Amino acid sequence: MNAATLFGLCGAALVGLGLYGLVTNPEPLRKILAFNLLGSGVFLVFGVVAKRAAASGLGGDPVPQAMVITAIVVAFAATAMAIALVLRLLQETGRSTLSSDTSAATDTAGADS
Amino acid sequence: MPDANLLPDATTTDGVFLVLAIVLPAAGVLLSFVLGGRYAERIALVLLPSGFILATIILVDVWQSGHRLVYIVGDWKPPLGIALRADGLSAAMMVVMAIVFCAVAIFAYADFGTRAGSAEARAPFAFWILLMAIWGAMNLIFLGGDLFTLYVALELLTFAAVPLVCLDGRAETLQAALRYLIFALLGSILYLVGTALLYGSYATLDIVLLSRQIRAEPATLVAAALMTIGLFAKTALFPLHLWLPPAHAGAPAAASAVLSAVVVKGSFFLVVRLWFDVMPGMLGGAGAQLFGALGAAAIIFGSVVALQQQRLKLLIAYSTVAQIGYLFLIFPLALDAASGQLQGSGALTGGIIQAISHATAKAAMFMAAGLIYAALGHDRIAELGGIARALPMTIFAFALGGVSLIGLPPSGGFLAKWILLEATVATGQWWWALVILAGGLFTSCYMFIVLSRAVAPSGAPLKLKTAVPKYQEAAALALALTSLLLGLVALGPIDIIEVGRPDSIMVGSR
Amino acid sequence: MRLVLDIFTVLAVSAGAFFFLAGTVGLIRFPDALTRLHALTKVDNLGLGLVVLGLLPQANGLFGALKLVTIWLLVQLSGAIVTQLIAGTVRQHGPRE
Amino acid sequence: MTILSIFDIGLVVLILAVGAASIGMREAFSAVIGFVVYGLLLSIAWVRLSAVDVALTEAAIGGGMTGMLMLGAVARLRFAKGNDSRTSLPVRLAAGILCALVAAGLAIAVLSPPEVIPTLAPMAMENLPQSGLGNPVAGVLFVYRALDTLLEKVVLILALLGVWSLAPDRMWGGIPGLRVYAQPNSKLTFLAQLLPPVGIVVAVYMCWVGAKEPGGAFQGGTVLAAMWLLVMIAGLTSVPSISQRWLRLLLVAGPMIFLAIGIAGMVLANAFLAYPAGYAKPLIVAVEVALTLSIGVALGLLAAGPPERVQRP
Amino acid sequence: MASFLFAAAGFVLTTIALGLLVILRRRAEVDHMMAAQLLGTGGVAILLLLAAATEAPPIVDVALLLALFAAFAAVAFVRSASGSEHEVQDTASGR
Repeated sequence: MNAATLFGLCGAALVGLGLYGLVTNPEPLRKILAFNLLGSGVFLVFGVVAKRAAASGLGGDPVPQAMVITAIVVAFAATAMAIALVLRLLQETGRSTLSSDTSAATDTAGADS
Repeated sequence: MPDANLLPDATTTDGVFLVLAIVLPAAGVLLSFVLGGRYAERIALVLLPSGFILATIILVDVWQSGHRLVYIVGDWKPPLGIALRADGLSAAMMVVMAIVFCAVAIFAYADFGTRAGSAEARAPFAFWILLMAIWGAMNLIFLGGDLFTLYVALELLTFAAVPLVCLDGRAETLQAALRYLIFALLGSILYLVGTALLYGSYATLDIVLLSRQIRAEPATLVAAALMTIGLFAKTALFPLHLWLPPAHAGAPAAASAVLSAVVVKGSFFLVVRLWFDVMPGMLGGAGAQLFGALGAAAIIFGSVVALQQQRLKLLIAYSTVAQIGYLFLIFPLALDAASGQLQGSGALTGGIIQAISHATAKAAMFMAAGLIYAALGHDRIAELGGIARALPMTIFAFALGGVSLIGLPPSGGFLAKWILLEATVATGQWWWALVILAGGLFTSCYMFIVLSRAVAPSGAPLKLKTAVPKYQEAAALALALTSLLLGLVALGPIDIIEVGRPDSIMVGSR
Repeated sequence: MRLVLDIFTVLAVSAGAFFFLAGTVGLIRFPDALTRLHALTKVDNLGLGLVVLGLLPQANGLFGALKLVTIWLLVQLSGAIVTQLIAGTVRQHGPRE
Repeated sequence: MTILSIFDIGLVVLILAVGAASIGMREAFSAVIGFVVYGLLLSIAWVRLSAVDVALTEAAIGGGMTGMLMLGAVARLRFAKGNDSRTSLPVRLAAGILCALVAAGLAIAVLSPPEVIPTLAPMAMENLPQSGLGNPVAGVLFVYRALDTLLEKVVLILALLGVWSLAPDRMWGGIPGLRVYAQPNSKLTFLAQLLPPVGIVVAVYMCWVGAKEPGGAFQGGTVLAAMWLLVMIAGLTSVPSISQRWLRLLLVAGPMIFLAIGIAGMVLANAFLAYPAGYAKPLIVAVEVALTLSIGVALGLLAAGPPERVQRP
Repeated sequence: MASFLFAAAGFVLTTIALGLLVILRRRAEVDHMMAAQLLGTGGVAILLLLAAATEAPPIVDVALLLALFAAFAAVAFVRSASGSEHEVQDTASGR
């Protein structure tokens, strides 16, 4: 097993781990954290793809590396927006949950399920 | 292996319009952001109609030439660079979406217009910029020829759509927006990991180049599965629809119209691109039946829940869940049993017509619901009595939209369902015909409930909270009429959608 | 000459690595938070200093060496201040659980 | 088995352990700290994957900026009523199986690479001299796939608009609600005076070196953002109100210049986002400088949050 | 020389791992805040060793950023841990 494959498996495990956290953890902030973990696992897969394709004196293929940089910045922007939403929700309701039954609102949000 | 001269990658004569379709919205967003205040609205009101003209030019070009338009960005050909391509599919979608955008802009002028001399306000500033951003993102989704560019487009769409949900800042809309954001982010990250795997196997993400090399091997199959799940989550296909109803029902009317009519179609379009263009032979019978089953479940579930709703906007939102289901019936119906390939004619045409007629009809219905809400101060279906007398044009628009959703002739919905039914007969899959017909029945039920309430006389004399501007009603009616008349394209060049389909090129070249 | 420099590198880096170990042992053994904090920063900074010192002969050119020293200074200074900040928080609130 | 592969295995185990800890921790504060550590460790992993550009980005954004954002949120949520309902065991089991499936699928995909690994690296290197750049990643970002890079800047602006749009109506045009120290704290002030000059030098260096070696606008911009935030948190400068014209100009300057050069390429070169022969490098450097500033301001404001105070007259 | 430097990097990594194990198992927040310090020094040392071992000078820049951002993260830790009396009060914004 070479280094690329090792980190690839690490990426796969992180994706699983992040997904688990995202699905099971009820707190929005922890969901956001899990999303970031999931994202970094995905980025590692890109890194492995790049490393595997090392050629012509380069340590890796620059194309997937550049894509990861783009994606990292996008993920940060997403995190910022999600956190701003969580904090605003806290201001409005005094709590931060995603489940609609605990919400103070009864009109629109409570109608599904 | 295709020979080199088959490579379609050279900028075609009118390719520059494709760049404009992306540069104009981007420039609009940036300029509005820096100029602020009334400029955001002015720029949007100039750019959105020019977007319609642009889309029409592209459509006419594609139609007349019979080929797709191509633009090679930066003069770097794929796989290293990025190509923009417009085929019949994208041109048709672009034009209809541009119509919806124009109507929404007119409609929204009443709610988000800024009076001369007043300071920059939050909601209008955000709304107009986000509207232009959605327009640009949709254009990029229709034209992008590279799976990673399409990822950026998906993110553009997410970041433009989520703030629209909670534009009025109520707690429940904030919650809906947060849930929407989490679903959307999960969707795009799953899509992204798929692109990573595909790049790892083929060292290109260009749709045309990929479609020539794609092989059914583990990495590709895992990539396709993850990308599809991600896109399903963003399209709100049952059972990943939970975010949609509160988000679409809670947003301001103009925003709901855009979200329901336009935004969910973006990720659906990518599902089509992925399976019909990148890997037409990969889905297989079982996969196609699964997609169809999810679609059928969405139709039945969405309709049944819509029937139980007490509030108009939620009813319309659940109806969106159901109508999205129809879009996924095309997969079992388009699968050619002999070759195992998804065919880019027949059912796909029906699906695209369903997408665009739903877009126009649903936008009209959300606008109408918004007007009813504004006039009554509520949207409880049980208390709609007398509204048809007070706002006849609005109710008429709502009813026409419903006609298209049910699928009565001559509406676009009728044409779409007719083509799909034809395909069920042609492929001998009668069970999908049952679903289509049952869906139409359910739709007529909930439309009947709403309309019968609306035309019922009110007990007390109806007092409207605000006067509804005529041009808002006209915008809704125009969209509803578009949806109604879309069925008439059956008399005209319906095969425009098939222009530039890769399978038709491949067939021609063999 | 090269050999002498290499031996120097080996010695200094080994010593630095030892200090990192010592820092961790301190982290495990010391009873209260403030002493642990103290041990960790002081000893680790010393370890990093020795590593940097050892790597100086291997650095490419004056600029490279300068960069190494800058990094060490940066870690040193910010580490000291941050330790103070953490300690200040502990003094105000206690080691919150 | 070489020393190197033992190092890699150790690193992977550590990353997974810290990642699992940050998911499993009970306290949000500790979880976020675990995440910061995880981000810093991950940048070492990127170095091992020979992706130094990404390692720089990960160290700056993954560890530093994201951690700072989340810690700010933790501090505010600390006294909020959370929900005590934990997900039930069957649901967690089902989710666990699902996630294990996804991870296994990915692992299979990773373990079955194509026989001949396809790569664009030679093609990217071959064409790089035309742009005058030495860093292939910068080449991809600003030459071959410039469209993605340009649009991603628009994504940043949209995200910022999204954050701002969460403000209550009457706060529009006000000052972002970044938590800052009210009382001057001498040690923090000292750090906030000491670190930013170093940071600015580093940012300039990153931006300058990015044309030929790893680095560039993203990394430089993130350093700028962090230093700006540090100075604001310490109370050395005030947080600007979002209606400031200069602020908006700075935010869009980078993408605007990029877009303008791209459009000029339609006339002066062959295509949109193509550079005229011989002028590629100076134009790209100009774009990178403008982008560094724009990214710095955008990331800083994203972390500062929506306006929460009205501007004092 | 390279393998010695790798071994040294591995050794430092081990000490960091041990340290993290101890830190993250304790309950007090102050212990957790030390984690960034640990990475700030140890991570920088590892990166510098790797840079010398693989003769890739750009890795030194990663160490530079790591040092910078570890300090930044630590400030964020402290800001988050310190109570509300230190901050400018959030404006009483409601509906």
